[in-house]
Amino acid sequence: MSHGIQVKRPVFGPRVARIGLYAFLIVSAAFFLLPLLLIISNSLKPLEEIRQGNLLALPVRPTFDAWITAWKSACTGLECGGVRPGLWNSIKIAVPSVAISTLVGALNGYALAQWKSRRANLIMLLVTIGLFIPYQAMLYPTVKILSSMGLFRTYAGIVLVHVIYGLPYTTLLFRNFYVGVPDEISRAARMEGASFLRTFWSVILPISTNILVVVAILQFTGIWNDYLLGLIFAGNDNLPMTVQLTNIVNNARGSVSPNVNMAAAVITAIPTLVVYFLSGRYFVRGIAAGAVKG
Amino acid sequence: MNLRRFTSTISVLGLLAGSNTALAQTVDVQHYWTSSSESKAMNTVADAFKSKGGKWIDSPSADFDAALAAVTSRIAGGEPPSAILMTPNSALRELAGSGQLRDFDDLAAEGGWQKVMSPLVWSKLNVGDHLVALPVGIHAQNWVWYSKPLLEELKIEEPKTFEELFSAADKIKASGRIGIAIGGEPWQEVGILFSSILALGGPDYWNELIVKRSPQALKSPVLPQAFDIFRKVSTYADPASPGRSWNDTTNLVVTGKAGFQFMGDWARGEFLAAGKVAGKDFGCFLTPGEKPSYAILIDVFAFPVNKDEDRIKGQTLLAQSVMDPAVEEQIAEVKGSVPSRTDVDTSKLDVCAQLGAKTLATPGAAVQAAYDALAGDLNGQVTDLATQFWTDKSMTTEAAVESFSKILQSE
Amino acid sequence: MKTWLHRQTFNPDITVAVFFGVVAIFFYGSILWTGYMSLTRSTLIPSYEVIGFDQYVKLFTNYRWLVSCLNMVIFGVLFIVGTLSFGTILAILADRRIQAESLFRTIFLYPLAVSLIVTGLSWRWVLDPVNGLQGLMRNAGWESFTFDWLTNPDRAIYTLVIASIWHSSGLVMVIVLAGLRGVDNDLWKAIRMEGIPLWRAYLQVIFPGMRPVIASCVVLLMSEVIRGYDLVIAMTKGGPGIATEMPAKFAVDFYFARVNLGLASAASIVMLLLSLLMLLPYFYSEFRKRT
Amino acid sequence: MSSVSIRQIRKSFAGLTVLDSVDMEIAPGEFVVILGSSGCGKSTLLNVIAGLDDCDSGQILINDVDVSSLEPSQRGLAMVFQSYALFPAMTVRRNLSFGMEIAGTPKAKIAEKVAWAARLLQIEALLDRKPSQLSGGQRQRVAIGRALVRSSSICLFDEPLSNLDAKLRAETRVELKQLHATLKSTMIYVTHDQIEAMTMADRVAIMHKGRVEQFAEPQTVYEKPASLFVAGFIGSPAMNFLKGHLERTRRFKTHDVCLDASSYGFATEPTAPEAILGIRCEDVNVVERGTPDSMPATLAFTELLGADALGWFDCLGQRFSVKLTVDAARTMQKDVGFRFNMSKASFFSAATERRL
Repeated sequence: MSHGIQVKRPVFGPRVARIGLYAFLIVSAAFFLLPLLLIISNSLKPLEEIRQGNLLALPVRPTFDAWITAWKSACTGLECGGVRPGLWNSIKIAVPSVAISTLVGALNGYALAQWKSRRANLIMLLVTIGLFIPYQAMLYPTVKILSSMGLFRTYAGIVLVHVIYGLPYTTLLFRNFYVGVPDEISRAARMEGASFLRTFWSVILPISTNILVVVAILQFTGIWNDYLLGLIFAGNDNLPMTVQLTNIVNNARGSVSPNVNMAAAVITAIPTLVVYFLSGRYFVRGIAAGAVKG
Repeated sequence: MNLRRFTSTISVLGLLAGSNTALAQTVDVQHYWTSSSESKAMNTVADAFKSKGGKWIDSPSADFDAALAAVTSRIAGGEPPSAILMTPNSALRELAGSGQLRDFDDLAAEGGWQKVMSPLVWSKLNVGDHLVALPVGIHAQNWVWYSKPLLEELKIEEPKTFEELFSAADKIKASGRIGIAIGGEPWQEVGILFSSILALGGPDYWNELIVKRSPQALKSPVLPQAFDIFRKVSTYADPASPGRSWNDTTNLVVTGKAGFQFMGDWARGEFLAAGKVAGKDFGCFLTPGEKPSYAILIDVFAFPVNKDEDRIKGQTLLAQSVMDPAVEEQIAEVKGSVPSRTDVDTSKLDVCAQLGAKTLATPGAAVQAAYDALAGDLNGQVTDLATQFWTDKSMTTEAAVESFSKILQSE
Repeated sequence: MKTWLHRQTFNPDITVAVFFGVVAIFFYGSILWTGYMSLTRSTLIPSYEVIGFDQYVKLFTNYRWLVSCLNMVIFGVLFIVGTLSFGTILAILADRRIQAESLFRTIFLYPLAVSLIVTGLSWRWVLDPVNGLQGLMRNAGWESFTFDWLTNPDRAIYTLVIASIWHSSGLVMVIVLAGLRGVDNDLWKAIRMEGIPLWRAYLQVIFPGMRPVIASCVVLLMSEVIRGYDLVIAMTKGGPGIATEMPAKFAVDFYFARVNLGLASAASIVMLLLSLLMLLPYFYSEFRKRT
Repeated sequence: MSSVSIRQIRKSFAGLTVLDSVDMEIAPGEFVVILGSSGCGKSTLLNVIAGLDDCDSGQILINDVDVSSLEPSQRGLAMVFQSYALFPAMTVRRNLSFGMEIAGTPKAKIAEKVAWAARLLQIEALLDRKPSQLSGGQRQRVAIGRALVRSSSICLFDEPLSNLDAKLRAETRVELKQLHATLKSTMIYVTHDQIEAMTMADRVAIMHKGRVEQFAEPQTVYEKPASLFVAGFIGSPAMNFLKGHLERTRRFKTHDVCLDASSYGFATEPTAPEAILGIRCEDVNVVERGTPDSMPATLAFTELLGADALGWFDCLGQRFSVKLTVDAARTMQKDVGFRFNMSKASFFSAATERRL
C-alpha cells in the first residue's frame, strides 16, 4: 500500500462518539503504562518507603540509590557487582545471534517460498511444530550435540543455540513474506544468470528491509530476555545480564530489597525498550509488508 | 577440533605467566546462594579456599530449577562443575548411584570426620557407604518464630502446645494484627503440615511414617490430628497470603505486624539482617511436642568426578576448607544455620542457634526432613496434596489422609 | 557431474535440505529422545531401559496434571479470544485517523519488549491485594473495594489472562492494523454506498476477508499458551494451591525439582500432541488453499 | 539469429497434463506468437523454453544444440515478463547492468550497452530512478531494455503488453515490431490477444489444452483453420457453424438443405459423413427471400461498428453473424435469404474436429 496517500476511512459521526473513542484509547494507554510506571516509581523509593507504603503510591523522596545498587553492587553470587558485568556479555551474545538467525531465517524462508508444492507445506508443518516444543525438553539432546562438537559452554556454542532455537520462528515469518513476493522477480534474476544465493543477496534481501526489522526486533527481545540457555550454554565467562538479574531478584533464602529488584529489572529491560521506542514505526511497516500474512 | 580445549589452554597459559605454581588448584562451584547473607557465607568458604592457594570460579544461579538444569547439563556435556551446592536428596543419591560423584572416604578417615558428626547427618552424607557430600551447615525445618515485643505487649507467654499457640494467635488477631503469618506457596504450606506431624508424633513416629513408610504408621490417629492442625493454621491466613514469599512473610513478624511464623531457621538470617537480636526482639521455639524433635535440612557440597588434575586438587582443597571447624562456625554466624560438626564452639552463637545445636545433639531428636527423606516425586505429590487441602476447604480430613496414604504407599 | 553442479546454481533445494537437516537433528532429535525417555523410568539421569507406557498412565491419573490441562484450556481460550478482541478493537480505533496515532501505537506495543518474567512480576505487584490496587483504593477511603483475584483460587487464572493480554495485544493490534490498511479502498466505498452500519461492515465484510491474518495471530498466540511458563512462575507460581498450574510448568517441575525425567518427558509428548491437535484446523485450511 | 526447435515436450503437474507432445520448429529471425486462452499451457511452454520450468520429457534445441539441461542464463535467451519483474531495490541502470555484472562483463562495455539500450528505448532520463518511481509504460520499456542488453539472439515475451492500457498497447505493438525489424533476433511471444498475434507474428502457434492446434502464418490460420477450436477461437465474431452430412457427391446436407461443396479443396478425404461447415461472417451473402439456392433467414438485430456493421440472423434454427455495409444494415429487411461463398468455407470432421 502506498504511504503517501491518506487512506480515507469513514469517520464516527457525532462528536460524542469521537470523545468516547479518545476516552477508550486513553484508558487503554493507562492500562498499558501502569506496570512500567509502577516499577520505575518503586525503583526510585528508598527501602523503608517500600516496606511501609503502597506499591502504587508515588515516591516521597525519590532516590537513585536502588539503581546504583542494582547496577554495580547488588550481590549476584560470590561477587557483589550488580548487573553491570553481564551487559557486555549480553550484547556480545545478542548481536551476532540476532544477525545470524535473521539472515539465515531469511535465506531459508526464501528457499522454502520457492517451493510451491505439497512437500513445502509439509515442511512448513514440521517446522511450525518446532515452535511448540517446550524447549526444556530440548536441553539434554542439545547439550549432547554441542559437547560432541566441542562447543558446549563456549561463546560460539551459545550463539549457535540461539540461532538454531530461533530458526523455525524466523523462517516462518520470512517465508510468509516471500510467498507474497512475485515469482517473476526470481525468475528474471535467474534469466540474468544470477545464482540462488546471488539472487537472494542482490535482489531479494534489499526489498526485505521492513520484514528484516520486524524479525530482528522480535529475535532481539527473545534472545536478550533469555536466561536458561545463557546459564547452561554460555559458560562462566559469557553469562548474560539476565543471569545476574535472576540472582538478584530470585534469591531463595536471603533478604529482599524490592526497589533494587525493580531497578535491576528496568536496567535489564532498557535495551529492548529503547529498540521498541526507536523502531516501532518500522515494526508496524514491516508487519504491514506481510510478515504475518497467512 | 575442540575449541573449548583450545581456549582453556590459552587461558591456562596466561595464568602460568602470572602465578608461581605450575598447577592451579581450581574449583568451579555451581551454587544458588546469591542473597547478601548467603553471599557472605559462600565468601567465607571461598576466602578460606583462596587463602590456601586455590582459584575459585563462581557459577551462581539463584533459580533452583535452573541451577539443577545447569548441573545435569554440564555433567551430560562432559564439563561438570567441581562442586555443587545442594541438599542430600534423591538427586544426590542418584548422582552418586550412577558414579558421577567423587567420594572422600580417604580424607574422612584421615580427618576422623565421622566422629565429629551426628549419626543421622553422617548417614545422609553417605551413599552406598561412600562419603559423597560434605556439609556446609544444618538447618531445621520445624521452627516457629515470633515477635517478642508483640507478645509482651499482649502479655502472652511463649506457647508450649498447639492449643496455647492458637489462643495466642487469636489474641493477636483480636488486637488487629495477623496471628500467624503465612506465605501461601506450596512448599511453605507443606512445611507446616510436616512440622505438625513431627510435633504430634515425635521423632520415632516420624521415622516410621516418612522414612520407612510403614502401613501401621499410616493408620495412626496422629495423621488426622496433624491435618486438623494444618487446616486450623490455614484459617489464620490473611488476604495477602497466597503467593507471598517466605521472607516477605518473615518481615511481617520482624515489623510486629504479625505474631508467629512457621519457618525453617533461615528465617533467622532475615531477623539478623533487620538488626534484630534473638531473645530480645524475636523469639523462637521448635514446633511443640512431647519429645524434642529436629527435622534437619543439610546444605552440602557434592563433587562431580572431574578429569583435570588441577580440578581434582581443587576439590580436595575445597573439601578441606569446607570441613574446617572455623569456617563452619563463621558460616553459622552469618547464615543462621547450625554447624554440622559437633566439635565446633557454639558458645558465641545466639540463643536460637544454641537451642538448635542443643536439640541436634539430643539423642533421638534429629530426624531427616521430608524433603530429603522422600524421593523427589513423593515429596512433590505430598506438596500438591497439602496445597490442595489448604485451599480447598471442602476437602475432608479423611479424604486428605487417604490420599496421603496412597501417595506414601505408591512406591 | 559437471552439468549437475551447473543445474544447482539456481536451486533452493540445498538450502532447504541443510535447514531441514538442522531442524530435524535438533528439534526432531529432541522429540524422539523425549519420546524414548517417556517410556523409561528415568529420574535425574537418563536411563535407557524401556518400561512401556507407565509414565503416561501415571500422568493421566495425576490430579495436578489434569488440572493443569484444564487450566491451559481455560487460560488459552480466554487469552486468545481476549487478546484478539482487544487488539482488534485497538487496531480499529487506531485506523480511524486519530491524533497522536504513533504515540498510542508505541504505548500499546512496548509490552512486547518486556520479558514475561518482568511482566508477571509487575502485574503481581499491581494486583497484590494489600500493597496494590485494592490497598490503594481502600486507603483512599473506598473500604469495600475488593479486587483479590490474584489470591482467590477461583479467580487467579484470570489475572494471568489480564497480564498476558497486556503483553500480547500490541502485537495483534499491529498485525490487524496492517491487515486493515491493506483493505481495498473500493471496498470501503461499496460499504458506504450500501449504507452498511460500521460494526456490521467490520464483522461481516472486513474481517472475513482477513481470515489468514487472524489465523497467523492465533497460531502465534497458541504457541505462547502451550509454552506458557515464565508468566506463571513470575506471577502465581501455580497457586493459590494448584489453581494456576500449567502443563509447561508441570513438565519443567518434573524435569528438575521433582527429578522425574520420565514423567516430564511424557508430559512434553502429550503437550506436543495437544498442540498438533490444535494446529490441525490451521494446516487443513492451508493445504486446501494452496492446492 | 538463432533457430529454436521444440521436440516432443511433455509436462504434467498434479495429474493434469499441461503440455502434451509439443513440437515446433522456429526459424532464425522469426517472430512467433504463441496464442491461447488462459490455462492452455502457453506460458508454461515459454518457461520450459527459457529453462525456468522443467519438463517431464522432450528436448529444446537452440541452433541444433540440445540445451535442455542448461541453466536459463546459459541458453543465450532474454525474457520480458508480464509483470516486468524489475528488481525493486535497484535503479533502472542497475536493472539493466545486473546480468552483465554477473557475467563479468567489463565496466566500459556495460556502460556502452546500457547507453545503447536506453537510447533505443528512449529511457535515458529514467536511468537513475527506482522502478517504483516509473509509470507502467516506462517499466515496460525498462523490462524490454533489460532483455535487449543481453544481446541474445532469442528474446522471449510473456504477455508483455497485458498490463498496459489500450492506446499504449497499440503503440508498443508497433514499436516492438520495428524493434524486431532492427534487431532481427528470433522472438517468441506469448499472448492471449489475437490482434497482437495477427499483427505481429510471422507465424502463430495456437495452443489448446497443452497441444499446438495449428502453427502457421496468421492469414492461413484465419482462412484455413486447422481445427474446429482454431476456427472458433480466431476471428471476431466467431465463425458460424452448421452441423450436417457430407455426401460422396460433395454435397453438404443439413436441415433439408443441400449445399454444393465442389468448389472446396478437401485436404483429406472424409472418413465419416458427419461434418461441420464453418463459414465466416464476410462469406455469407444476404439475398432476397426465395432466391434460388438460398436458405431462408430472419434478421434478429444489427450492430453498427462505425466502418461497417454486423447483422445477426436466425437461419436453420441457429444464430448467424453476417458482415454488412452500414447502408445495408440500415435498410435490411426482416425476411431474407442466405447464400454461402463455399470456396471460402471450411469443413471439419464432426468426430475428430480436424479440418477436412
